[in-house]
Amino acid sequence: MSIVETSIADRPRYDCRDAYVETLAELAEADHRIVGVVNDSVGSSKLNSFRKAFPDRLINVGIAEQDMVGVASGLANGGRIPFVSAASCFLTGRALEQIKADVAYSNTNVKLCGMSPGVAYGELGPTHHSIEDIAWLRAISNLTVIVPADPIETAAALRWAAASDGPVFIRVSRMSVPKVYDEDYAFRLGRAITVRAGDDVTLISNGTVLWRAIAAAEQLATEGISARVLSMPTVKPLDTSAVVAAARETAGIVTAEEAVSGGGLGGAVAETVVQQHPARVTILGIPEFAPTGSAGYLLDHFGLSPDGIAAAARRLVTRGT
Amino acid sequence: MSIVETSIADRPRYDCRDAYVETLAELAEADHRIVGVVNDSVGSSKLNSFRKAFPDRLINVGIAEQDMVGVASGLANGGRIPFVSAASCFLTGRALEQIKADVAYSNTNVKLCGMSPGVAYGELGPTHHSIEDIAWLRAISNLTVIVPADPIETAAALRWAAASDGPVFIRVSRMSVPKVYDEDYAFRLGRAITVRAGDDVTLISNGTVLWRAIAAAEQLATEGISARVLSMPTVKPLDTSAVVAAARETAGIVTAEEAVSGGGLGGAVAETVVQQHPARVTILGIPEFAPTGSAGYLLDHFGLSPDGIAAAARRLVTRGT
Amino acid sequence: MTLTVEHTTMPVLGRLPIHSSRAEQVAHIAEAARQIRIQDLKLVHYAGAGHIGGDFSAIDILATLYGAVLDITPDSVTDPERDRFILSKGHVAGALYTTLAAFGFLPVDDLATFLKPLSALNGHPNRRKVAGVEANTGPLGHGLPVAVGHALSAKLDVSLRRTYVLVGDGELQEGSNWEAMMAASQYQLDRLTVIVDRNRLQQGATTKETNDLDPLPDKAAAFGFAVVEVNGHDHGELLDVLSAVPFRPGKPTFVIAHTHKGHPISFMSNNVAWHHRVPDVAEFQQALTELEAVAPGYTKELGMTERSEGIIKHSLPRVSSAPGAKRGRG
Amino acid sequence: MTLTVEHTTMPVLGRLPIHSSRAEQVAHIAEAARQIRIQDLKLVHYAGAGHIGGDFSAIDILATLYGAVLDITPDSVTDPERDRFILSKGHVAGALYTTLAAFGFLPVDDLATFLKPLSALNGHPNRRKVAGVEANTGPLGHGLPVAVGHALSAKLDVSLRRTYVLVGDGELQEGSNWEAMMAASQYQLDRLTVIVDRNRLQQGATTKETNDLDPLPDKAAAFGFAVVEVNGHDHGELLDVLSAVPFRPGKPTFVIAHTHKGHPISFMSNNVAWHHRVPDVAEFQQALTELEAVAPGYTKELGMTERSEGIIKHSLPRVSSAPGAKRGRG
Ligand SMILES: Cc1ncc(C[n+]2csc(CCOP(=O)(O)OP(=O)(O)O)c2C)c(N)n1
Ligand SMILES: Cc1ncc(C[n+]2csc(CCOP(=O)(O)OP(=O)(O)O)c2C)c(N)n1
Ligand SMILES: [Mg+2]
Ligand SMILES: [Mg+2]
Repeated sequence: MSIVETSIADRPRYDCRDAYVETLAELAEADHRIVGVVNDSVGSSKLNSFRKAFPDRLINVGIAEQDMVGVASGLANGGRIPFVSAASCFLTGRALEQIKADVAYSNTNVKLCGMSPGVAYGELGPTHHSIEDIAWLRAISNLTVIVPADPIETAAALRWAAASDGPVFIRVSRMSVPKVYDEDYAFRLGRAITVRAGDDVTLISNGTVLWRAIAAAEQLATEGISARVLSMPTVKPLDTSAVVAAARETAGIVTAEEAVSGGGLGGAVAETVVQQHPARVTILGIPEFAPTGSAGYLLDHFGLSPDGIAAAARRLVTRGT
Repeated sequence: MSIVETSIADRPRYDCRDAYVETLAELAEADHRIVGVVNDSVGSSKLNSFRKAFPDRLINVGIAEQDMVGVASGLANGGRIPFVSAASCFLTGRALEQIKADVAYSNTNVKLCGMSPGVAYGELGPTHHSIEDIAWLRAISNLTVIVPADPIETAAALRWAAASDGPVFIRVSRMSVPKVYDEDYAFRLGRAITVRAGDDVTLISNGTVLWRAIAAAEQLATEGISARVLSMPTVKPLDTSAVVAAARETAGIVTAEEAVSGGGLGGAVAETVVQQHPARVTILGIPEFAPTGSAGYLLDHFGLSPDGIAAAARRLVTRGT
Repeated sequence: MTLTVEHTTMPVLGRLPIHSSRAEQVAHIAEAARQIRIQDLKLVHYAGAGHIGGDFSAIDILATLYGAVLDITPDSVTDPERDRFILSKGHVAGALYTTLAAFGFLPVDDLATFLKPLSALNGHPNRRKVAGVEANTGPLGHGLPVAVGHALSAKLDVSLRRTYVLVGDGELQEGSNWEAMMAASQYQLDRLTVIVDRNRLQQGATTKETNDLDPLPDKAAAFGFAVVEVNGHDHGELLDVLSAVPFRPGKPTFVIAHTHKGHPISFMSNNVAWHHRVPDVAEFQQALTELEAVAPGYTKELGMTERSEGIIKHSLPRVSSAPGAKRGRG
Repeated sequence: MTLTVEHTTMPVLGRLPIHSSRAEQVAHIAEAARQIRIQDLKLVHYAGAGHIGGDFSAIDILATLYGAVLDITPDSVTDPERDRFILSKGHVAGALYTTLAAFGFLPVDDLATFLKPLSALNGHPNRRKVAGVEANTGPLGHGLPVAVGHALSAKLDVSLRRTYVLVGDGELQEGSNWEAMMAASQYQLDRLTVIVDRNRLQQGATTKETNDLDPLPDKAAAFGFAVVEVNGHDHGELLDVLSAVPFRPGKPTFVIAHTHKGHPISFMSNNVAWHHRVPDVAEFQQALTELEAVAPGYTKELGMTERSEGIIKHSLPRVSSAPGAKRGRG
């Protein structure tokens, strides 16, 4: 399923927001129920073309995230399928209780699209970094949490979300990424994808960090370390059997995500491992409010680079021998 | 340090809010900088006597949690030490971005007191249950998270918070609990307390569930299983050495908390264990939006009873042999 | 004290035929409100929990809506074209359940499960469990944004279905409401009606002592609403106003319903202690006696002092067409 | 293009002596504003990022506050009795840093680190890293509640220290502001001044198209504020109004400062594209030329059409005592 012939780091890069808006337009074309809901975030969500195509169906409530999510819930009550599209930091931080009560607990058919998540906003600083979103949303019942890794997976996850009934959160990356999947990729909820087979150690990742994990595996391969790379687009529900298999079959697991290093994907993997098959896991993430720096700088700074991930994997393998 | 002579379940029970308001009054008496900040929650925080004693120093912003936390941050800027006192569900859910930006990231000297947390509001339902608060706050940098287990620890944690400079969140329980500690208990940040020694299995707990874990250990003792009980009032920063010692020295760990069963204390323990000393952990908590029922009913329903905890521990011990 | 089916004694009142006169409608609503109060009193007393003050302040509004205004019946609870009512002050779930039972949406016997383990009748309404509930409320300040969303969906559908939302006055301290009001005005949602249960009390004190809402009509008008004030215990006034919206084409409506918490019980009325106090046996008996003595059709006279200072006058057109019938439904 | 110390050319202007005439003060502020704009233009151009539209809309306000109104100096940034200024529209951090540098709070050379790895000068202000910053802002709708908290602390201390907060107009769509305004009025915080940068644009469009704020004076008045409108690019008007608060004893003040985003650059002014666009070399040169040509003391005439419809008139007392000096400080 995955393309691993050339080094992933050398492939062209894409802003997943482009796939987002293309797919949303395509879905909206096919299903009149689909509407967008934004908080003055038309430009930052790249929705100008959508607005042009569907002027009535892009609802801009202004800079008002609580209202945005409440309005989406009401639109769903009226039979619409709202795709809420706002910077992930504000969508999740400012409207968390609305997400809990009006979306998850009310079980409304709302799709929450967290734009420019993680440290995509780089120099704009921790107020604009959305590294807590996964941990925050994972704690809420009845909410699916998806972190796509490339434009293909972003599109596929959106299509799946539009077709499924119920609350979904999808991160839509701004940091450009290479394609990880073939065009025929089919999103399956709660399923890990083995993007690279391997038996020495396992790298579990998603979002903008997945390709870095693949690049780390390429690097490890040159040293004779065979790293399995699991893409884990669905953080909730987690593919626990893939995690358990990794714990059982390899020397340990490195999780790597553009998120706080506790409570997110790493936390979900740790909770699975300790309960089902204790094994060594290294959790890579962003452990503190980030200093000033571009998104790329910050990922490297916190060891979320191919080198950083490879180093963590190497330590696990060395310890195992 | 702990009293373990008579069965803990038979001891008199206390509402920790009483210790809260007594201690707050005592602290306010000694330090004019201390003020209360509430969201129409004078009665539910039991602060009527405080308001009588310090009428100007109880600031009621009305039903407006975002403003409440922002105001607290501004009061701290003006040299005050605000103790924000509101139902934990609304304090954390509604004002999460204010907690992140105005308190944690701004590093203001604000003490956030999450009243009636967990499922204390019982039949009032999931909107009023605050089972996500620990997971939500643990994801935020520069924020200390404390979950006291009894009135003595509540008072001690409050005194510590008043004396320390920086952002602190303290859960203040409404569900009545027996005293777990002696009156001379001294709170130490980030330190687990071995409330019961044992080598077969470890129970890690805090808040209203700690005494249930102790009762579970009493029950296990009658079966010849020696359970270590670690009280873990500080969820963040976690006492990782106590956790590692437990992982190393006993057959496994059961975590039990009045919170969602992922991302909270259990999550923190799991993340520590997988990274430092892989071992088996069973995480007990509340895995979904709770059905209708009283607080006590719900804890039992979700296996957070002495029986439920003992059963989980027994399974770990049996598996180990 | 335990709540049992013996305590669910309320008759199912249903709706009057559509051609009934206004006087008949008003009398019917009044009797429904009285029965709902009696039943709700029993729920709270025997279950040992609830928010009776806010229940009683809102029941005349709920009875008017379900009794004669909303285009919704037990058979149309899933009809996409039904009117929507959202109870934003979700802590008066008991009043909502009882009202739903009075009008046939919920079996009266089910009320006996109120707050019991695993019951559908939680302390705050749950749309996944109770037919007729449109949103899971409880945290204040959620219903109005949801109502705006629904009204927007109706507008997108070019539908005449209406949206009503009941908010507490203390609840209006939540900023989320003002976000929603700004958007409602921007989108000219004139089939949206916000009803404020203006009992001037919140959980711990008066709204004035806590965070004064006044001048509330000015606030709502400045946020783009057509503002109307009514006596929230006068079924005739409520019926006329709630069926006649919108008053200004292109503008959402803001109905300030002046009420008393705990109305009309002598010792509860306008007494903040009754926000969530539970009547003991003597109080229960006394309240029951008072409710049974109330003639159908009673209203509470609210002095002008209890109304806002800067009243915005609106002509309140009498409803000539049958209440509840949507004129011109397309 | 990389930002280096060569691009940090601004002179440190500091404050005029306290006995300076109003005319001298106004001229000083005008020149400061011009220098701040030139420096800020360089920051944004060479760093390749920033919010120049909102910067330029706010700089006259910032220059007036730091140049002549606020009782705060580089030596008193930790003095508990200092006035507080909170930049709620934190995306114009570049304007704030430059202003702080102009008045000696921040070494001018430090501006060269703007947005660079590990710099204290983040894209949004950080009080832990930059002396003179009172709150970490960036998410809109945070500064006003924080300002209310500070004003409350001053009131508790029976101190005359003042609190000023600058909010964007689009920002006022956030409900948290209205929560805070209600509380400010309830607590009669008359030493709190909210300044709205009323440029009628937000990120993607006009405020009117997005979620109209008007009638803004009515909204603020209904929320209990004394409302004043000024030309937000007229240093004299700003100085008079901002030094003269409160206008109504017991009421917080709401200053609607009518501005243009990108003012006074011909191709940026009132153009939403410049919310966070970065001037290319030609644009940079052109803007620089325009700024260098501007005589100190320029103001932008705003037509009355750009003001709100229902202007609330206030007599604007001339400041007779030295601006910035707190009269009667206890
Ligand atoms: C967000 C939030 N904060 C606090 C509460 C707690 N609370 C429940 S009812 C209530 C008072 C509500 O007053 P009002 O809106 O006037 O309703 P009333 O009962 O007077 O009709 C409060 C503060 C809540 N439910 N939600
Ligand atoms: C809570 C929140 N939502 C969205 C944003 C993104 N954002 C940054 S600036 C801006 C527009 C602000 O408009 P306005 O307040 O009018 O400021 P101006 O730049 O016009 O002075 C937006 C939406 C934000 N910073 N915070
Ligand atoms: Mg009320
Ligand atoms: Mg603006």
